[in-house]
Amino acid sequence: MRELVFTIQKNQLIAKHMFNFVLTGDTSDIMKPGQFVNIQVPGFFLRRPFSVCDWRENELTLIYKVVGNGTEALSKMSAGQELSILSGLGNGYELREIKNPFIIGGGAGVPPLYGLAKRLVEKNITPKIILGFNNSDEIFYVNEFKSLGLEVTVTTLDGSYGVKGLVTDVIDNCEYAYVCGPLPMLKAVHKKVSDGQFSFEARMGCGFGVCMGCSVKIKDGYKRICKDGPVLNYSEILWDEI
Amino acid sequence: MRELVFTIQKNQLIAKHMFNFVLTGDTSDIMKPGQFVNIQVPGFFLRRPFSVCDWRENELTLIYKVVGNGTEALSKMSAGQELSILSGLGNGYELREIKNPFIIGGGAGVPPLYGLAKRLVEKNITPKIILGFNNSDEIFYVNEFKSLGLEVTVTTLDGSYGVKGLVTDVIDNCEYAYVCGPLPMLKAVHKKVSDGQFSFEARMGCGFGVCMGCSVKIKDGYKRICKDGPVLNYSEILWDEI
Amino acid sequence: MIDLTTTLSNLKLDNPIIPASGTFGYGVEMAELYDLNILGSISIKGTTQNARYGNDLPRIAESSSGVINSVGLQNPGIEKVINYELPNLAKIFHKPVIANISGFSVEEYVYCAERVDKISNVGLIEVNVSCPNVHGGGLAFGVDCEKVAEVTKAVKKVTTKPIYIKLSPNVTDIVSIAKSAEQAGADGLSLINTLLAMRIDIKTRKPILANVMGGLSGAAIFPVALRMVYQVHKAVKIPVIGMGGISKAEDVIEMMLAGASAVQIGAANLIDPLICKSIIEKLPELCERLGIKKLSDIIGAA
Amino acid sequence: MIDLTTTLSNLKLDNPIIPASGTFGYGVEMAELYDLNILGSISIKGTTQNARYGNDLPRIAESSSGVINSVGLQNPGIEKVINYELPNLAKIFHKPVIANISGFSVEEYVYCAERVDKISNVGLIEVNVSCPNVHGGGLAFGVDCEKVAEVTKAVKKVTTKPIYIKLSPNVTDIVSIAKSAEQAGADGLSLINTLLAMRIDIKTRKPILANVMGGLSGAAIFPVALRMVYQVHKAVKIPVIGMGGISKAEDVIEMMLAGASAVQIGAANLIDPLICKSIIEKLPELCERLGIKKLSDIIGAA
Ligand SMILES: Cc1cc2nc3c(=O)[nH]c(=O)nc-3n(C[C@H](O)[C@H](O)[C@H](O)COP(=O)(O)OP(=O)(O)OC[C@H]3O[C@@H](n4cnc5c(N)ncnc54)[C@H](O)[C@@H]3O)c2cc1C
Ligand SMILES: Cc1cc2nc3c(=O)[nH]c(=O)nc-3n(C[C@H](O)[C@H](O)[C@H](O)COP(=O)(O)OP(=O)(O)OC[C@H]3O[C@@H](n4cnc5c(N)ncnc54)[C@H](O)[C@@H]3O)c2cc1C
Ligand SMILES: Cc1cc2nc3c(=O)[nH]c(=O)nc-3n(C[C@H](O)[C@H](O)[C@H](O)COP(=O)(O)O)c2cc1C
Ligand SMILES: Cc1cc2nc3c(=O)[nH]c(=O)nc-3n(C[C@H](O)[C@H](O)[C@H](O)COP(=O)(O)O)c2cc1C
Ligand code: FES
Ligand code: FES
Repeated sequence: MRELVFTIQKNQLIAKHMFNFVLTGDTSDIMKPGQFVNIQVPGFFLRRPFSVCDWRENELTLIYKVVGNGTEALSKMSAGQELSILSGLGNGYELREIKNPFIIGGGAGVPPLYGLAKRLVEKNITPKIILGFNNSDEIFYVNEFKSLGLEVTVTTLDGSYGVKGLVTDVIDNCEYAYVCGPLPMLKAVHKKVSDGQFSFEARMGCGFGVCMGCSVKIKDGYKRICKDGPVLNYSEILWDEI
Repeated sequence: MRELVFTIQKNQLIAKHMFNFVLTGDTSDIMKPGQFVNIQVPGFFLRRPFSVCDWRENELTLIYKVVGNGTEALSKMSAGQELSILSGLGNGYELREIKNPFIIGGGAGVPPLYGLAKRLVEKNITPKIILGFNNSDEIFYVNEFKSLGLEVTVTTLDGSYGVKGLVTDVIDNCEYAYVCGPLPMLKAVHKKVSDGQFSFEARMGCGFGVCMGCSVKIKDGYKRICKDGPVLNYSEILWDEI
Repeated sequence: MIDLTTTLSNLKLDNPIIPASGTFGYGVEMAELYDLNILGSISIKGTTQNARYGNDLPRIAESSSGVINSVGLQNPGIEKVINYELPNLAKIFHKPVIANISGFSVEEYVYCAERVDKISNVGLIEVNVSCPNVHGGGLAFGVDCEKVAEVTKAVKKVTTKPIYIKLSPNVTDIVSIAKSAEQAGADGLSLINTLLAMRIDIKTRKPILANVMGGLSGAAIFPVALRMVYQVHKAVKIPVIGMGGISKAEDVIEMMLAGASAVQIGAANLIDPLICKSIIEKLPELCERLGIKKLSDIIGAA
Repeated sequence: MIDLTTTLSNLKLDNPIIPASGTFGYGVEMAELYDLNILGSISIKGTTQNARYGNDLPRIAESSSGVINSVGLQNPGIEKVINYELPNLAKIFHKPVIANISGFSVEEYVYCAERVDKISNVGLIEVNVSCPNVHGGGLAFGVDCEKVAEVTKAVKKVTTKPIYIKLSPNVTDIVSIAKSAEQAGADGLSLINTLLAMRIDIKTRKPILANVMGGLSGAAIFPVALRMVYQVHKAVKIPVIGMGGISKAEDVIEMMLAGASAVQIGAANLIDPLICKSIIEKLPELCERLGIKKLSDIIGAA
């Protein structure tokens, strides 16, 4: 973890309420897909956590959804403006040597899965991608996943694109899944898969493990979503309590 | 009074800690020299009051001294940035038909006197200018006053420029003075002049007369520096209480 | 059409937005900026029996998201308020106003309440019990259950209009004070007043305010105010006017969810004189977005 | 050279900067960022007799210039703190630390105090009396003079190290509580803890925190904290550790002018993990500018 200054390069609406956010800066603290950064949005007290969608030397890509005042303010910022960012937070996904895992994402949970898919492909693993959205207006990054040469199934609640329904309606015979999305989706998905890694959200005080603001009970004690997560293993999660 | 948006045109260091601040925007609420504006500096709760130094259609000039966090932040802003400003506040100087008045200013109190001098000159009045500074590093706008065709006497505390001493050392036979400067200077000057208008400062809550944060006792009741001032008349001021 | 109306005892307001006492003068300055008749009501500057100049300057200090004032109840005294300020306000604001009164003794509260009760454009009397109780040793009336009850009863005896007791937040247990006021006959409660606070000038090494301490208000205190309104609303049956740090339409909704029947806006007026107007204009759209048809339905819904 | 040293009872600190309990864990995460040995001391997360998970999530809400937490004293319990966390911290931080303890009964305070008193790298014991007093009906110990005195006396009896009572700001009269602690034998006082506060989610219409209410801290509360430190310092003879909203070097000076012998920095660590380091680096230059040669000279100078 380090406190760094990044410069906004691009801040572009790519779907309803959804922004593609490209920043220039030192990305050397980011080690794994599924890690996150914590952004100081000017005018707000707490930082805002966002998963790393993708990164390379000196370039960080995030995708965020405007849901409240902080993301609203972020959406009004423009290229050239600087932001204080805590980079390289959280554990991230462990890249397992499983040949045909599923990658299952929903809405604002999709971003980190792109960086994950890319790195799995680099390791010659071919994940099957399932992405769920409310409707066609909210869909993003489907082509980016396809460009990695992957098979992508999209579901929409209203059937306006892809399969009508939930991601769980199209999960078939899944042994291992990398998952990110809203809590109800994570809970539903866990019942359809045998094993996997699930990325969680929590309101955070610090984002680096000192305040206990994000602590959840697991089978063997507790874990801080920000430091010991955000990615937890299928088998350690107390699905009835989380 | 109106709440308006101004755009920074110039923000330039002109003397030690002293910035010349030119803004573009609607100046039609400014009627008299000695009025002030109240600026919302981003990140600060209260607005910051500054006297109008000069104005013309669509252009406002202020001069401010960096003394604390708000003015420090202001000094870091640059051309093109926008500011919320309450314009046209306070009473301003009344332009009296007195042939040879004195204009006496000290430090950060000098700015409004330039706009005043300019408008007196337009009315064919020739004020005698006396400006006091701590030392030569802090001097500004002497040439601007001279360009109006006026005689300017400068005093510095350390004698590094002009006459060594205080403005009061060079006030001679003054019947009427327009004065602006720190409180001790105003008090000292009042003893050397027979009549005049004095501009005061006060910590302000609102700047437009509703909070009573700036109220001072005068001979006949009280006056709000922001609304009934900042310019008070020699004869109404309770010099021992203010 | 979203219904923004709300009710404070027998007073029906077009909307819940009321400028708070001490931050709106007697309306005349603000009337230069907009037609005040869009407001739900106006709470006038706190009035005492005799004219008061208040505390020495400086009376204003700043903090992160807040302002600290030690104005000290400057006001022209009840006679001038009744004979000059209120009739003046009636000319520009054609709805009932809230008369905020203060006192340093029970007798002073009674005197002021009795006088304003007779004024036709006064719709409600707000009794600020945050002044130091000179007879009782200087702590505010509002920090003591018995004193609050005493003032409430005494004021109720001489009035016919709804009496709202304005509570101080500088207490261990706001709920028991609120209940004392209710039991003593208060028709409603206003909360919160300012939090006791101070600042020091690090250059001069002296307190910034001439009075040393003052009252903190503004966005900084919103979550404390919200908590107190929530606690008090749950504990009493009379209406609550919520205030403390409200600075946008969302805050109004939040305060009403906590239990406020109407809200007052204080410090926000000082930095954005158009804030009450902006909020009133924004409320219908916000209600629409939140699925609120009748704003008063959400009072205490949290 | 500016002298930044200061003293808390028999504990001499290189500088007055101490991360506040609950906002710095047990130091290990922060040690990734900088060498902790630049700090004056460290106040560790509040420890109870048994391990506590704390409250349900969400535990964090935000406000203007503030954060509201309802962590609920999550900690691994006194044994693990003594056997694992404190020795671990001793490896990376080579100065005496402040052991912050909490309890829900007088016996629990006594138990924890007695245990930490024997630990060599504990320099001072900070007794947080803001927990709800389960025996006494749920209000915090810290809001009642007698309870504070009782806890103080009981803890003093079983300890040899300096005992600092950490006071709750949610009281009518902080001064009388401070005096009770002093009379009961406290060696010093820490203030303030968080202000009771809450937020409501206007979309779900429910309180944001699962626990409904939580404690407000951060820059928003600075002027309230400063006022309390000022009042308490004037009323007692024992040293005061000042905290509440400190977020820059200037705030440290202001808090010391109000009467703090040292300061703690809480919420600011959460948003800027380097804040304690930045402040320590900035202090000499700031002192220079303000004409301060020996920082401890200004304690209570306002
Ligand atoms: C590890 C992690 C990774 C995330 N990655 C992404 C991402 O890639 N893209 C994306 O669009 N969103 C992501 N989120 C959610 C994102 O952090 C929130 O949407 C954002 O903080 C909302 O800020 P706001 O000011 O607009 O909302 P407000 O509701 O105004 O925020 C108020 C407070 O609540 C917090 N908060 C509100 N919603 C959430 C939430 N869902 N999770 C955590 N804190 C919240 C805010 O951070 C802030 O402290 C992630 C969250 C976490 C914890
Ligand atoms: C009517 C009027 C006209 C002014 N005109 C000018 C001008 O033309 N040029 C100029 O350099 N300065 C002028 N000042 C002073 C200027 O307002 C302050 O220097 C400025 O507010 C300081 O802000 P800060 O954040 O840097 O200081 P801080 O000390 O950090 O400010 C803290 C608070 O105190 C207030 N404050 C601090 N000093 C003063 C002061 N001297 N007067 C009023 N409020 C103060 C601030 O506004 C703020 O609310 C004027 C003041 C008034 C009242
Ligand atoms: C400058 C100022 C003057 C005030 N004067 C009064 C007053 O006379 N009577 C009163 O009951 N409250 C007074 N208050 C308190 C406000 O009415 C309100 O209760 C408090 O400021 C909290 O609301 P806010 O955070 O929106 O300002 C005053 C507040 C300010 C800022
Ligand atoms: C997340 C969090 C956890 C805290 N935990 C404790 C604690 O365990 N014990 C304690 O005495 N104070 C605790 N506090 C209070 C702080 O130590 C401090 O008194 C308070 O936050 C005010 O300082 P600040 O405004 O700098 O944060 C906690 C504060 C926060 C924000
Ligand atoms: S957010 Fe602070 S420990 Fe996780
Ligand atoms: S600053 Fe509010 S009345 Fe003058």
